[in-house]
Amino acid sequence: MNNANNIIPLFVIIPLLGAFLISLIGKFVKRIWVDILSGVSCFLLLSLSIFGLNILRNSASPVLVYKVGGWAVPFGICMVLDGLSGLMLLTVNIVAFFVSVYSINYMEKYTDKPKFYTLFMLMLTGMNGLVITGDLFNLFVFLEIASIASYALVAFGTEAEELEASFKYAIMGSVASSFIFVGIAFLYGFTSTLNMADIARVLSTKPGLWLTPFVAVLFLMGFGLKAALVPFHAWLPDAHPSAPASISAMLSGVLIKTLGIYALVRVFFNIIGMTGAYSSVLMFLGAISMLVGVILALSQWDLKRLLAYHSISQVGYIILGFGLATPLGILGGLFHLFNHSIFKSLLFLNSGAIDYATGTRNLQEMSGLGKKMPVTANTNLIASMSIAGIPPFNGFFSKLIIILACIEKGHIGYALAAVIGSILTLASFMKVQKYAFLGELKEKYRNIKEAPSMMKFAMIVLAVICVLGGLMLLPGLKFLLINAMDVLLQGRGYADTVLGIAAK
Amino acid sequence: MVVSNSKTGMSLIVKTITRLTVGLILLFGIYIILHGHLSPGGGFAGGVIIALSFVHLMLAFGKDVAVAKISQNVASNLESLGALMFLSIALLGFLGGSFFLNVLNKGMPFRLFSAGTIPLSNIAIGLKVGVGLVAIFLVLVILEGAENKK
Amino acid sequence: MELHLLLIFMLLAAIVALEAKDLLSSVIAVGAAGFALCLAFLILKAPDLAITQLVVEILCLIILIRATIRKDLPLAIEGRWVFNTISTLVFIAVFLFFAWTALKELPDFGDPIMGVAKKYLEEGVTKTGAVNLVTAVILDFRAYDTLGEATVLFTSVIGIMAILRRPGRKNKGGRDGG
Amino acid sequence: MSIYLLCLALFCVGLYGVLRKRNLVKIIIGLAIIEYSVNLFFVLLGYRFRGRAPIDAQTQDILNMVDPLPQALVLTSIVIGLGVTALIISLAIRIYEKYGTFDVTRIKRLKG
Repeated sequence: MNNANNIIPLFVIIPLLGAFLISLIGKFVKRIWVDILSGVSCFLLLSLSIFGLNILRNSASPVLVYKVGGWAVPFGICMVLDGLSGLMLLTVNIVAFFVSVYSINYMEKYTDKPKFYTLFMLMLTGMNGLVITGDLFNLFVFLEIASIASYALVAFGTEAEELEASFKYAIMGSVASSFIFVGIAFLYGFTSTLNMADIARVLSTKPGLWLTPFVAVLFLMGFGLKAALVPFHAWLPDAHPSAPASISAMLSGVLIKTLGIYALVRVFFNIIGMTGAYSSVLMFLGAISMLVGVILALSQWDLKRLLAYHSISQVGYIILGFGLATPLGILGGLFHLFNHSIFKSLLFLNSGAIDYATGTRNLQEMSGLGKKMPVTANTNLIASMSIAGIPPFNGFFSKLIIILACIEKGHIGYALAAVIGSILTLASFMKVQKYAFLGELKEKYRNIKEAPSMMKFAMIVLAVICVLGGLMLLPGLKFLLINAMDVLLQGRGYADTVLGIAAK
Repeated sequence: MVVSNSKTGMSLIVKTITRLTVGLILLFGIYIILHGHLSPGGGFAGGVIIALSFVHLMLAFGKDVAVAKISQNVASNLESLGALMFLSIALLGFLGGSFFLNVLNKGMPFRLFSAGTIPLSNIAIGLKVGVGLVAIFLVLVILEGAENKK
Repeated sequence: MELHLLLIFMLLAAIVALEAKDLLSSVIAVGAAGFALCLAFLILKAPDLAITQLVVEILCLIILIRATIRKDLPLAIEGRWVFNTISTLVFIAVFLFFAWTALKELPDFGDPIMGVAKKYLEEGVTKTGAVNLVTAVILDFRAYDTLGEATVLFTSVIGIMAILRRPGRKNKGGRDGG
Repeated sequence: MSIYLLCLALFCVGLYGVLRKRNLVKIIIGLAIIEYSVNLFFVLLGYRFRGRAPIDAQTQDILNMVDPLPQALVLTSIVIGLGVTALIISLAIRIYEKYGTFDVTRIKRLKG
């Protein structure tokens, strides 16, 4: 087993070790050590994901397969690191590192910080494990780890509203997991193997006439609920606002992407194989999510609920991009996925900074905070510009690619819907900017001060990534997106590459 | 055993029976864990049985006995220790080449010390599951106590 | 044949559990369904699962009763949500119909295609040394699953401790002061 | 085939319970029923007629054993079900403490 492959399991071992150590030493040691341990392990993960991408770039084969326990592929569990999972790992670990740095200060308002960091590391374990696994049941187990950690984190503040939101989220999440589990059971009954590549190989030899569409619908319902697509989005507007700000940044930023969109895309493109029917269903759901999310967001006065509704509409953009199943559409979807997790987590971190300073989330109560909180105001401005799709920022480019892909494929209606959605997003974020930061300062917020240093650091760096991401200036981002796009375009060819490399 | 004042816990009959059966349940749980690779059951089932023996004790003798037996953070520390033990068994596999490799020799089947790292993993999981579920129950009991005071 | 009986019994127990007016009786009915499931595992030649299901079932019941009995619970009043009922029933009918069509393509009950499992059966004892093949699969062939599994339980224990801790926030946030 | 349909019917009863009921504890019970039916469905897929429990004994031969893989997965799924159900019950206890009722309609402080 050459050593280049050995880094793949580290993506799960490091956060797991971090979680167990934090929960072990949490009570005996001073608070600062817990922050250091969590920050170091997140930084290690970030550098590991960048290092992993370099290995992927200059490695001979496009896919790295790691056989856990030394067993041959269909018998044991294998971990697969290819373009798509590389991109997802990079996104998850960037956002996780800055959120972990941010919550060093933000979590002072909550009791029992070691438990928060343990659950945070466990959620990170679940997401990293889900992205790199090559086994369908393993994907379900890590999905459960990330979901249970997020149920507990949403209810971390133990206020009445948060408990109810977390209960609703937990119930809908468990129903979605049981749909996914029934789907896995059907696939196992039909193909009698659990390895994703092996299932794709068997499905291509004997396609189930009625079984494959049924399993596709089950997975669409299960993963669609985790990704908050429109018919299943009811939990998101309650769960995200009531979670602590750093957790709602993680939830909106990466959790609905890895648990929902990544799993949906991996199953539909690489295992079941994308056909015309599935792509039109996905495009339709994406378009509806886009419009419903942004229309509902217009009438919101609670800042975090407004951001949560925008998450639904931006997820709609990404699903629309993937639903097109054309090279340009997939590229747009992937790029928007990366951009959205950056600027949406930045927006939630800003709302957390406002909540930290003023204690309120209601737009009507705030005004003129820009004078007292310049850093938060500017980063919020950058993030609002990029989510609304203003040219120099990254949101514009990814939305442009999706709209061009819609036109290229001849779906003018969807392209129009994307443009309207973008305009409405701009309108509602202008409202946020005006009410929160412009205007004169209210009396009771006379003496509020800027967010503490760690929070400012996280927000500034994320804003810089927003700007750099726009012109694809980030080194290697272009290569990464093209590589991830090829993984999806080869569809069920994924099975031959993985099985080929695993056989060596 | 803490002398059983009649106020807390259930009636005397239940207490005397509990005194007899708790040891047996605990022993049965340990047997299930140790023989995980030979007979049905294993780390999970054995761990839950051990947790049930403590729950049995707690129900019969009231919650002050239980809190005296294991305090909450001792339970959660033991649990993270069990989890670390299982993870270190997994990392042991790195010596032999890959993550979860069963490095120890396999020995003769049908013998107690036979299946390499499997009995060790069973013990680690049994400890973790058992103590974790006892911690859950302690938290539920303590919460209820606080609720009555309110 | 006896599987059909057990399943019908579980269906009845489930319906009683949902429709019973008093919460405690519905908890007991769901317990009965769980024990019937444990019997079904025995019939399906899965002793490992029977033990685990029995023991987990007992623990779940104790926690559920802990949640329901200590409270002076009014009878569960039933509201009429007509639209909700109709949409749920329509969804269930559609789900069952498509499940029936998909089930026709699965190998029929009793002779599964033993693709990967054939190797586990033949080489399980020699390769892993464990006589109980289910434990061999859990702790050696697919040990990574069990690591995830132990983490799931660890997460839920830490999560429950985080939820049930007394003071949620240090200073009561000005928001809703709840 | 009919055994599978009965199992999925149990799944639908649980689903009906979760979507339709208004009492928190009834929703949790519906969830438990869904867990039972899903686990049973997976084990049913692995059953062989005249099969034997997958525990090797010196005497019997290996060939007609039941499929051990679904049993390993369902063991994991049962413990996941325990973890999720315990978490949701502790949420319900805390909600009862704050709201004083288990009824969903009276807990509606959120505009969901």
